[in-house]
Amino acid sequence: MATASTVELKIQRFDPERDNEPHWQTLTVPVEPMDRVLDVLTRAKELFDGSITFRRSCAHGVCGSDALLINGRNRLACKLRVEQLGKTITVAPLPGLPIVKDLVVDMDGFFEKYRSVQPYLVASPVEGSGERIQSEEQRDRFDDTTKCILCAACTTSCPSFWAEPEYVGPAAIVNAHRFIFDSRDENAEARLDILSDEDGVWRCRTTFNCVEACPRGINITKAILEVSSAISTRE
Amino acid sequence: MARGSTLPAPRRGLRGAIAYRGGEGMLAWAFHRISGIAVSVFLTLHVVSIFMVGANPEFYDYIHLFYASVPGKVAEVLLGAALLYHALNGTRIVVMDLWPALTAYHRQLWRIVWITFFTLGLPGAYIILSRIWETAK
Amino acid sequence: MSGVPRARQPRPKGRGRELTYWLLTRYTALALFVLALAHYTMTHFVYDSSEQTAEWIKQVRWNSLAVRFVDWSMLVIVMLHSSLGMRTVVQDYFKGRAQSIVLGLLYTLTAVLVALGSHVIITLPLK
Amino acid sequence: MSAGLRADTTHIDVDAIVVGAGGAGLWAALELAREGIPTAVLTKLYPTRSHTGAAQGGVCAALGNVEEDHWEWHMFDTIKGGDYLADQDAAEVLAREAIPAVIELERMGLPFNRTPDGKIDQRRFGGHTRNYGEGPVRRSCYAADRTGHMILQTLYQQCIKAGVKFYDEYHVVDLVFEGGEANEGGRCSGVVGYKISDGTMHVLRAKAVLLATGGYGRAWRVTSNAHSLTGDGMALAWRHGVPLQDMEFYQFHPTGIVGIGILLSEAARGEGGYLLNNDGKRFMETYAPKLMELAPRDMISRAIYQEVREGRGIGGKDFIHLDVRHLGRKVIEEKLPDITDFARVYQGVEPISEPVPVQPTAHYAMGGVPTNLETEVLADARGNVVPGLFAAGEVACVSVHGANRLGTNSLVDLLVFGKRAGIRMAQICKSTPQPGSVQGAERAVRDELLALSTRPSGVRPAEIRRELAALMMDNVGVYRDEALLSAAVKGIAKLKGEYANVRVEDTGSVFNTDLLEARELGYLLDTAEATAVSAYARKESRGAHSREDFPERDDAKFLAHTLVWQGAAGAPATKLDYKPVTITKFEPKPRVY
Ligand SMILES: Cc1cc2nc3c(=O)[nH]c(=O)nc-3n(C[C@H](O)[C@H](O)[C@H](O)COP(=O)(O)OP(=O)(O)OC[C@H]3O[C@@H](n4cnc5c(N)ncnc54)[C@H](O)[C@@H]3O)c2cc1C
Ligand code: HEM
Ligand code: SF4
Ligand code: F3S
Ligand code: FES
Repeated sequence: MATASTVELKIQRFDPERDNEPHWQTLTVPVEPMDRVLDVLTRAKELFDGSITFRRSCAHGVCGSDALLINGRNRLACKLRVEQLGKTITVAPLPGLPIVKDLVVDMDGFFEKYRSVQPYLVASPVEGSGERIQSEEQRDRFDDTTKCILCAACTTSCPSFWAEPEYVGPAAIVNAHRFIFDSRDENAEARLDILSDEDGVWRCRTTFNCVEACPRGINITKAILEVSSAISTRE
Repeated sequence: MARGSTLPAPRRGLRGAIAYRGGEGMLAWAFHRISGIAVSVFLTLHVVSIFMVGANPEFYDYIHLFYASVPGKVAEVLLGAALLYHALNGTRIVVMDLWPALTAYHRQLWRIVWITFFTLGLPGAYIILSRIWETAK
Repeated sequence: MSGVPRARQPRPKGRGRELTYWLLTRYTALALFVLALAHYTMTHFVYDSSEQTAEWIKQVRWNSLAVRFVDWSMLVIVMLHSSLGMRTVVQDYFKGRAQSIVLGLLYTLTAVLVALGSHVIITLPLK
Repeated sequence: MSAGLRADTTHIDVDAIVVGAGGAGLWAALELAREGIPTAVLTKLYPTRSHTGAAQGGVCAALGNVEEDHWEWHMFDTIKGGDYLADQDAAEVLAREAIPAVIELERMGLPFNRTPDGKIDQRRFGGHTRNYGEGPVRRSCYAADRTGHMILQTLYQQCIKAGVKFYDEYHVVDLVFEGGEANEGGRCSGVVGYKISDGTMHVLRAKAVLLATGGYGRAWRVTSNAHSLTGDGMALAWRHGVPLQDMEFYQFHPTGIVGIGILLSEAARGEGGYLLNNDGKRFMETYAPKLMELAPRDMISRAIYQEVREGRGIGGKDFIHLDVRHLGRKVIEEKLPDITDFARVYQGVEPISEPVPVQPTAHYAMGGVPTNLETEVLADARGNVVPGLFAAGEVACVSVHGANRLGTNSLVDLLVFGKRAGIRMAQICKSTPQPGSVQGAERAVRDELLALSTRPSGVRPAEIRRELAALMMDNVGVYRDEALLSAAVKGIAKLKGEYANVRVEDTGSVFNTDLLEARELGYLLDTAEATAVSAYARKESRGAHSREDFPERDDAKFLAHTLVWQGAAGAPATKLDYKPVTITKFEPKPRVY
């Protein structure tokens, strides 16, 4: 692979103190073989324009800061290698959320929805000094949905969310699932009530955009349908 | 963050759906929705025209001449296609609702939808369209 | 689900209603899979659609109570299904007041169609 | 007004402030909430973005769920692993309280992997042994290879449940002192927070302030640390007269992804992975015949450097191989999914069929803000505390890790001392009056921030950052000597001079990351300086501090903690002091594995 190569980086820019509408900026940025999109964004900021704004922290796909709309799909910039994308890289903020500046979106509503499903263990106190007992199978039951890093790639890729911003969204359902199916939790009923709201699970149209966007490889649609069927089969 | 109305509206609704590069699942949904709407529109006309069987049989027969025409046959095939796709994909959805684990194979299920669609649909279309030549004789 | 629910929050608007709609869509879908496809097969393959005149319907097809009953059930089921489906579509693309208006129109149309269809099936005299 | 700032300042009064929402900050906040203390948690990232979430391997506690184990063994391993520099009373607290802390996490809902009889499962980890060093023991409790992620999530969830008040995306840019700086007997009375989303200043006043801001790995070029780990808490405390302790002890983790430093957890070796040199030989045989690949990190990092130097790096280059192929697909995919994913995504290597190229990566600060066992920050070598100021987690130095931290012990540190911080702060809040309000507390830092964005011209911060990272990597890395370190001290001084003239391009007040990154570079320069100066002064080799010119440990002179103070008015740091190590149960011995 050629070392001294470049890519065309097309970034959606928006400065609330100057612009009324977002606009595009194209930069030719040098890249190295194992570069990820985050490296390219960082280099563009360092070399050309310090005001290019995006969130990032861990740089290896575990903190969920830098989910962006990259070449038409929601991806973590730090987990996507440039060589997988071709010569032009188009980067925009996550769709469906208000833009704060450039690639930064307002996540408050997203976290509000996360909190609305009571994403914490509710259980009666245990006696003695030891841990609760949980079998390996019981733990496996919700293993997949414990992986979520709350990056919002899923919720903002969902056509139902674009259509109805009140939809609680796949990420919140994933985090509710993680507790509903935890054998130690005693609050499943309340969560199922919340999710059977009109902005709950029923808004899912099994589009699978969320699954394709999820950087943690969570089978989100499965989790959603498991919640739907838990609601429809409870007494 | 109360940020007021100065922010540009986020990309939402149809515009978002068109710009996003979804996968098979999103296409399956888009087709399902389009076919559902199409069949619903036909259904409205269909019920009104059936009502004419009692209210105004002449008018009913007049409308139904359309079915004999070439565009009529083509429309019939399209209706059949929409209904067939919608029915098959609808079944795919219900199957996943019943067995969420099958979501892991949603692409394969969609492929089965298309295979069935063509195995049933192509001969069907042939039968309907062939009447054009028969009536022409 | 096990245990006593705690820390319950006062909420869900329309609890249960959406579930009912969701289930209805699925049940009607399964019924339609048989009914609608059979209907299409009958009207478009077994017979030629262009030959099914008003007279033929009166004389042959609807000359049986059983057929009329099946057709009427289908009418109700499909109207249920399609109105629930269109409701989702409307909710997605119309917001606020426009949504209420279009939904109102949708439900009215549905009621009118069910009325028209039922009227003809019930009132048409048996030969 | 623009230039990165807005004119208005908001004043907020609370009882307790927690700066940082990683594991340490969150647990402290939880304890404070349980005691009903009005608390503000400020964090420059959304809490779930904190780097605690990156920890993979596990958290050690002598539960003895799968084989015999005792906290005394854990304590011993911690001390020996730390090359006898750890304070033994602190190590005892760590090992003892790890057990209830882990149990409590389980009760909060953490999804630990389970044994066949449903208890918390445990696995091996580097440096953790049975019966005072006889052989590896299963002590690390884990949730697949995302233990840190699950700790962070679980604590955050419980904080939501407890109604903790978070100030998300508030960058703490200064500490407020009343009655003088820390070295003048002053008391910490609050913080200045910069709200990233709109550039407004917030002055928060409180009776107790906890620093839980994590480490400063970004001072090195190859690092496992997040971009946001820039030593903020350490630098801010330092600037107010608090000394930094044991900064020369910085751990290099042996298995980072070549070039970028992303960590492949020790779990890979805990599960039985091999380290191979160019001859395909498990070279740890030469260096630690008993523990092999499970020897402590400093030893393995040095071993790798040694192999590379002697020409046995892969293809003669500066890395070696981590080989897990013999573990089989099932173990690799089930027990090490994240690691497998990293190798695939970032190197294009398939660990099931290929060995993974790895090299040491800058990883963990053993040193930091000195505290006592109650997490109260210390002002000097005699144990005087800085009233109102607390520190826990990687930012702090209690010191439990001594000269080298054992794998998993950092998470234990967060849990045990994060909890202790919350408890102690709650006591203080109940018994102390609110400090007086300081007028214009934000003025100094406002001027500093304004200077960054209003200078007519200047150097780009990115260039200084790059030079600093290279300098630290080459001169203050795994192996050090007099020449390298004195060059480092000089180099950092030169960069600090240049930093006085940096200029950021972005002059907006909304989400100005350009400005904040420049500010963070200042913190990095401070922590790097403290590190280099302390390393220069320690003329021995101990734990992670390896001097080629002084290859032996020198207990006669250096069985002591380094304290270093910032120089006055921008001058280089020259004031150092040493504080004796607390020894209770285990007399220092040579450290062999
Ligand atoms: C890749 C990796 C793997 C690891 N694996 C393990 C392991 O397996 N076992 C183990 O024991 N240890 C491990 N460690 C070490 C351990 O994870 C860290 O030492 C520990 O998580 C630090 O936690 P903390 O609470 O001190 O800080 P962090 O989790 O780093 O959190 C810092 C917090 O401070 C906030 N903050 C920082 N500066 C400011 C500021 N100026 N204003 C406001 N907020 C601020 C941040 O937003 C963040 O919330 C690992 C470390 C890394 C890098
Ligand atoms: C023939 C068998 C049919 C099956 C198996 C079927 C199945 C389904 C299912 C499962 C859904 C729900 C999709 C979802 O929630 O994501 C649906 C939606 C819908 N159906 Fe049907 N259906 C059938 C026939 C019809 C007919 C005859 C009509 C119209 C008259 C129709 C109109 C609709 C509409 C408009 C929607 C909403 C689409 C959307 O929300 O995107 N369906 N169908
Ligand atoms: S489910 Fe996946 S995509 Fe959605 S927030 Fe969690 S990690 Fe991100
Ligand atoms: S994208 Fe949306 S529609 Fe359902 S399957 Fe995922 S939540
Ligand atoms: S920077 Fe953390 S996920 Fe990309």
